[in-house]
Amino acid sequence: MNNQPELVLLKNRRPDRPATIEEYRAGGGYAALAATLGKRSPQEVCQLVLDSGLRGRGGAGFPAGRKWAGVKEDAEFPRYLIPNTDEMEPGTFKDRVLVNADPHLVIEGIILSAYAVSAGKGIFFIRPSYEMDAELIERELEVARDAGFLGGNILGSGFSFDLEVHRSAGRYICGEASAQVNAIMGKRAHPNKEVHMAHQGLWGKPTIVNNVETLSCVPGILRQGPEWFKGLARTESGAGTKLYCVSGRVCKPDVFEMPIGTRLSEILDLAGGMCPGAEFKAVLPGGASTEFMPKKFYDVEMDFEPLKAVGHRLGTGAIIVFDKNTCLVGATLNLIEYFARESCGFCTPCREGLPYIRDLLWRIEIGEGKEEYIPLLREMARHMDRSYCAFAPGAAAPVLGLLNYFEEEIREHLSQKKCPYKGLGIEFRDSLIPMEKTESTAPENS
Amino acid sequence: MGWLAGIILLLIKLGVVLVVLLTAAAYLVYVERKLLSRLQIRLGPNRAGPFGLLQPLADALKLLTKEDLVPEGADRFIFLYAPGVVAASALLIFAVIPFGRGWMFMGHEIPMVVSDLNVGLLYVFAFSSLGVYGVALGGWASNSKYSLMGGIRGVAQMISYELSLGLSLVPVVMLARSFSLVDIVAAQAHYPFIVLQPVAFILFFISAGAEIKRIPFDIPEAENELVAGFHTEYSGMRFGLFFLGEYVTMVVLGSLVAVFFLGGWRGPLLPPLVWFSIKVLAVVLVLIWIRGTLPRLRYDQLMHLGWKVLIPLGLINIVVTGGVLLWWGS
Amino acid sequence: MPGEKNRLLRVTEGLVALIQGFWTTFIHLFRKPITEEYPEYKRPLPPRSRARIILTRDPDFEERCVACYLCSASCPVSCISMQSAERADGRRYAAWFRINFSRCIYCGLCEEACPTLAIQLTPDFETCQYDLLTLVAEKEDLLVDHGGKNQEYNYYRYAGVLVDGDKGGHIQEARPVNLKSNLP
Amino acid sequence: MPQLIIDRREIEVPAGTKVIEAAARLGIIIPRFCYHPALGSVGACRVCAVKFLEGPVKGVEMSCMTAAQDGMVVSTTHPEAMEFRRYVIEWLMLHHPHDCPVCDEGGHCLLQDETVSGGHGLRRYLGLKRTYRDQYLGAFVQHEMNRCIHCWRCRRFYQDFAGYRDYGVMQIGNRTYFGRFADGPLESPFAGNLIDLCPTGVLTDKPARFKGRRWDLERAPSLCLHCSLGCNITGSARYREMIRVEGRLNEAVNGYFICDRGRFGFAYANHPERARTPRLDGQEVTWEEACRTAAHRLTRISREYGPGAIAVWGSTRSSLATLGVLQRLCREQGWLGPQFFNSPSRERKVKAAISRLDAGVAVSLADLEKADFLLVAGADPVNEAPMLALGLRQAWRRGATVVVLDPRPVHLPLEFEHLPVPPGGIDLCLDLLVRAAVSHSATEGLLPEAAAAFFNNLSCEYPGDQPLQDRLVSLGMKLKESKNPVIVCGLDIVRESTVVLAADHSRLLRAAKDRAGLFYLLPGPNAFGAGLLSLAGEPSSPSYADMLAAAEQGRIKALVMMETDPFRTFAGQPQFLAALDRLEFLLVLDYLPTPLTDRVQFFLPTTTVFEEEPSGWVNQEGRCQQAAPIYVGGRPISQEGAGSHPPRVFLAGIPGGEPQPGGQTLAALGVALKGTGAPLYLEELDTWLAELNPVFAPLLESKVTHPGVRLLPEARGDYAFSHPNKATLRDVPDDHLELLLVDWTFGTEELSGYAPPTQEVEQPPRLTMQSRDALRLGLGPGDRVSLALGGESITLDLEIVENMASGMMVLPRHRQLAGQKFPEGPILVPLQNIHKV
Repeated sequence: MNNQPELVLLKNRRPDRPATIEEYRAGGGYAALAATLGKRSPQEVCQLVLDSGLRGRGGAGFPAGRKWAGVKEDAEFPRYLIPNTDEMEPGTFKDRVLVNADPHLVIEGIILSAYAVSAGKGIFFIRPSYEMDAELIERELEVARDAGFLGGNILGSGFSFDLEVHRSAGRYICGEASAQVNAIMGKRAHPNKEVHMAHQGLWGKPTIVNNVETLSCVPGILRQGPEWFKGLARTESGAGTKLYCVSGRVCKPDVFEMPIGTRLSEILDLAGGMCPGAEFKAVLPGGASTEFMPKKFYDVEMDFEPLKAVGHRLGTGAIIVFDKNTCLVGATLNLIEYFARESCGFCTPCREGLPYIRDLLWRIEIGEGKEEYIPLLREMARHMDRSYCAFAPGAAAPVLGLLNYFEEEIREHLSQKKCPYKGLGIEFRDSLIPMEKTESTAPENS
Repeated sequence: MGWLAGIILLLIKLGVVLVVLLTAAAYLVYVERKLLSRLQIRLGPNRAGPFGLLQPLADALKLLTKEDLVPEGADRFIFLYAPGVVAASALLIFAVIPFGRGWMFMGHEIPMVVSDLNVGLLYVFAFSSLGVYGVALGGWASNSKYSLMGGIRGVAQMISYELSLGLSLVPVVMLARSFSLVDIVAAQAHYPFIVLQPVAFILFFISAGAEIKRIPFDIPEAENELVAGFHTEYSGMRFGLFFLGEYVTMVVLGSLVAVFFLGGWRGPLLPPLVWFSIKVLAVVLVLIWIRGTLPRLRYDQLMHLGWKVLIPLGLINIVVTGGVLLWWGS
Repeated sequence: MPGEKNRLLRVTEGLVALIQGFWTTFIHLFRKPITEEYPEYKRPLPPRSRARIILTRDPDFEERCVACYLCSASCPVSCISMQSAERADGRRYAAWFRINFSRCIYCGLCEEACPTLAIQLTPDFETCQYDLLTLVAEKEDLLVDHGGKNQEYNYYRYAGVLVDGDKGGHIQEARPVNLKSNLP
Repeated sequence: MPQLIIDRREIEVPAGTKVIEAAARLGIIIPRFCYHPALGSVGACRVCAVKFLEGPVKGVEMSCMTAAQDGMVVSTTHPEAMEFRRYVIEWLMLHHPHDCPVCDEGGHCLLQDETVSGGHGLRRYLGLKRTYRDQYLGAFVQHEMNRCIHCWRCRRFYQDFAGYRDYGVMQIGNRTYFGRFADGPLESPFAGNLIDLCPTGVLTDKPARFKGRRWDLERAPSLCLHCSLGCNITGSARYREMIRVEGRLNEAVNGYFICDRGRFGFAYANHPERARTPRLDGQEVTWEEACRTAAHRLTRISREYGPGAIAVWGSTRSSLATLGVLQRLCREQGWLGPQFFNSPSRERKVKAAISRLDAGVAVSLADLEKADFLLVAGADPVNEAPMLALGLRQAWRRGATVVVLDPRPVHLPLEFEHLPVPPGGIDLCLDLLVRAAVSHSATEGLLPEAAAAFFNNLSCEYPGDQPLQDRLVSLGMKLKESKNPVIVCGLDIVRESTVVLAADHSRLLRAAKDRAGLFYLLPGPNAFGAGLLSLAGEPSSPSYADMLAAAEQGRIKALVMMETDPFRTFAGQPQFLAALDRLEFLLVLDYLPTPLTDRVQFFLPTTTVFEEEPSGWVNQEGRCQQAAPIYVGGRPISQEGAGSHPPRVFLAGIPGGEPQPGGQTLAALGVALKGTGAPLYLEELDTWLAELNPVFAPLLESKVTHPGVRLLPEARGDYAFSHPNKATLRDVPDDHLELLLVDWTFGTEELSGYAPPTQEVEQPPRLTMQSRDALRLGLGPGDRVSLALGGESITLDLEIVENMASGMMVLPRHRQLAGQKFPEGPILVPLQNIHKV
């Protein structure tokens, strides 16, 4: 296209290898660092980021500046910054691409953010499957340290910050900020809503947990100003660019950096459109923990606010595309299977309710569904909202999407007593409690 | 020596009457149970002796050998003597009832009545009223709420019905012009008073039924409300005395009906004693039939019947009888 | 006056009813009594009649009673007492079990309360004794060698507690969770 | 103070109170599984959902996670909340087994209650039930993991509240498992509380397994007698047999929890060898005859040899009534005694401690949990009074510093500073620590005169150990910063001077900081009561040993022994056995099957705290509490029974004699002795006690109600200090080791020694010494050593540790060593008496 949008995050992306520090610096990298450390006060940095309207890219979309402002000036030291790269949301792979494309952009963003909250220590929390990326980051951290961007008294500014890589033990829930902090502390990775991270996070000290994509936006903001950043967006409410991961039945699945607010149709076009012979049916707009969007939302602006306005969430911006030949009940069952397995087991609705939903979906899928399962599913999914953290509501989102837009498809399963599509196509692992067909069982007193 | 012979004669008569009456009462229980069971398509007592004929004996033995319980807090003296009052008053009424034609023996006419009082009818009333004391005192002395309520009900019922009982007999006295029961029987030489006084007969029959507290008037001992009413707390032979009293009263009632309305011992062909027995038995059987048929009245229905129906009816009957007598007599 | 007419009607009706009543009882006199004379003729009782209590066994010939105390708790006259104990294989059973039949009112609440169908009432009602103490029945008096009204039911196949063998062997149970596995 | 409306009723609660707690104050019990007042809220079970209609929070929220705020309008019965709660119950019941009939929790199961009240009857879920394999968790706790509803209470108590790590969580999702990493007994001596906490039948009481349903048990509030803390318990009995003990809430003493010794040590009351009937010359006799004969014989001896020829022994495990009647009987009859303590030094230490406790310094266990600096002198909490360790941990969790001055290898479930100094060095350490802490007040002249004089007399160096001295001074600096320090002083192994010093130092700290507490550990559950009586009983009674000496000389002809077992607790056993032969009359009253009960000719049984008659007990902080009777005593049905079932008889009386509490028996004896008169001893006992010692006066004014009445004098305003004799470090000669006799959690305490469950977990006695001493003796780990003591020798396993004072050996007063004769006072063992076997 003619008006090829400005690339901010993937500017230095190369097909063969990650950008080196030299390449990064050649493109103006670390300039923001030099211009900020010791020259601007942390409060100013905070304010700039707040002004830029940067919102968290990890899924919840909380304004980064507001989060940082939660750490009060007189808060305790040391303070911690945790760049969250525990990317386990199905369909999301943007952080990996980002880290692999331009590790120093990420590092600079982290240092600048740490400066904004006066954190002395950063812990790069990375998914265990990203072992190569962890090694890459560790390598590049050494490079950055040698260049004087990390460690004590960075660039003579008097600001000290060091960053180390922590490999997760590999649970989806570790992506949740408070669970992540617990995990780092060696506790069970349970979310903790009792305390506020900005006051009592890691080891009881103020802690900021941000997605790496969010943090990677910071150098740009500081270098070119919040107005520029705001201007990147295609919508009024949005700011900056967004990494959209497109997967599913499209010709060219990939991560695309587009201005936030780019229309879904446009993104799908970038991904080469639907596969030959496939016809668009639905899309998950922001990873597995968002609702299905049917065809009528084909042209929606992919930004936090416009999606919210139509009852959807941007999530991580991971677009998963389903075509006419995919059984959405089966697809949802696949997702629920994953979520039920990954539940931390802390609160009841999530621990017991998700397997229940999975059981109902499974029965519908294999043709044993009953009419009363539909209201039961709806109730059950609705009650997931009252679980301890956002995990269960997220897990229930595709179910709600399925019920809201594709109830007909469920009814087809019920009336045909089998899956009208190819069938399951997914493999069931028996670490979860296996399910049994109804014939041999009668309800009994419990 | 006449007085001595009189006393001996009296004692013999007393003895015979007592034995006959008590045996009759005991077997009346048997007859009642047997008849009732047949009315209800059951068999009735059939285990003690042939046809269960020894049942009254077994009952008596049982009652005699049972423990005599006195409830805690009971008024002991009254409690122990109340059943006696009931039984004795019932037995004593029979003293004035003529049960046969006078019998000539060694030149003396021996009247077939224990004692021919010229105020016999008043005597009957007096003793039937005394029976109330047994019920009232027994109920009160038991120190039990059921007994007390039974006693109170009994008193109220018996006093109420005594009025209509009395009123129903006034025409009889007017006809016989005597209070003596012997004279009353004598007055029925030609036709029994039932023919002249059907209303009085019905009044008397109903009132007497209420007086002896039998179904449908057994409100003082209504089982399903008061367990056993005034004799709830009694056991053994003391209970037996209450029981005896009731059945003796039944015989007495039969006799009174016979005397007042059915011409007493009079009757063709058969000896007077037999006639008398037949009449008494007939009344008693009707009483049993009633018991087997009718349900118990409610307390207010009972009072309603006594005060609003029977007493006015009795008064009217007296006035009518009086009027007729005046007109007829003149 | 209609009122008067009504009253007359009522009196007549009453009289007729009275006569009908007396007539009914009177003709009953001549009907054959329906009484069944008990010791000579023993009437067969329906299987759900409530009389003497038994303790039944499950199809594996084990005692069904697990001594859960529910029958004694439900007994309105407190005539059931027992002591539970543990067998070597972990199965719960009654070390002793006693029903005082001199107190029992045969209400059947124990049978209703029994979760294992162990305690059951039978139609056998001829249990009179002259000595009250002989009416106190012990487990050995109560235990029978059949399943009573339901021969098939076996509580321990549903219980979900280990008796012998591995967990997860009961009806509608999954294999035990593998604690040491970290597989997804 | 937020004000809110719950179910149309208004309530004002302190800020920070959760809504579930606010509702509880109104008597509205919102369903809960994970929430527990002692463990706080975590919001895991989601069953406490309520509807917030108005105010800062709206919609269905968890009442345990939401703090009460002004203007809240809460409905606990809103259909939306109820519906959600119904779903939660259904979820929790998805995998719950079908085993209520064989589950011990059935009948007092929270899950059962909530399931029934929530109306959940049928299981709709068609999937399979999840199962887990169970674990062996030791003699106390039965594990049945299938029943788990994942409320996290057990883990939160075991790891967070009690501080032990061997029980926890594994796996995630709906495979989450609570247990140990491998089969094995739970290490914590507080593990029994898991039984009380578990809302369903996962963790149940193993000794009480299948013994009876809650509704069949006779239950009453009682007290734990297994140490001096006086923890509150609820006892359950059935068929005249104690079945189980649970913790009972007393905010001032033990909170919700109790230790395993208290929970499982009750079985002494069921001991099959307990004598139940009065026995005279080996024959069972009636109570009247027994009393008459005893009185007759005592009168004769009194007439022949004078009343002083009758000596009376008591103990610290009798109720206040028994102790009081014993004292009164002695007073009135002119008998010698009673002596409640088995050694003179112990008596002196208890008296010293009691006379120094006043309302100003004495702290309860609950107060102790709020302290910010805890100085533990000569106490080993886990072994002597386990609940104290739990109290210390709570203080530590709130940020308190804990310093332990003790020669023993002390282990606590918390991070603490252990300074292993010999008993003689504890005084010096206390001096140095407190000196460092208050020196600024002293130099600035802020201390009252008496305190300053006391301060000036304190030692200022620890001879020969400069590092220790520096450490003490630096800890003293921490003590200086503290606002609410408490000194905990054990009475067992310390010198008498330490008991006095602990009190004086707490007063000095109080003078310097306005607030300071003092917490003693006393020997025996009613040591405080016995001490109060001893203090009032002037002239003080001769010691056991003195009385025995008098018996040997023929001056004492009769001995009355009230609930005391010299074989178990008294050092001078040979002396005792020798004196026995010289006595003309020996009367033993006891509820334990002690070795004496078989030997004596005249025996009267008494009752345990669980049987008959409410009884008063005074714990170590002077709190008099009452134990209600749980069941009427007598021989348990299980012991009466012939064959497989209890006997089939009609009996009016109770088999096993008419059990009679000791105090009552003594009162009856008193009446028999006087010949006439009513048994006024018990009726007027409180008045008499109050005349004897005015500290008892509160007993007169009010009934002893929850949480107990404190028998303490008013705080003295003038800080009376004792005259400190310069504390000196009394060293053990180089060629000797000092043998310390100590208590263990299990195995040394008298009552629990008769209980099979606690017997099962007790470890065999072993000798513990420091590695340097072991090296000196050429001993290594795993060796067995023989220890020669007073001509006899015992063979023991050796344990070598680092964290204890050198020059010491530690040996438990184990019941398995009960026949062993240990001399009185500090025992010095020459090195040549210790051999490797």
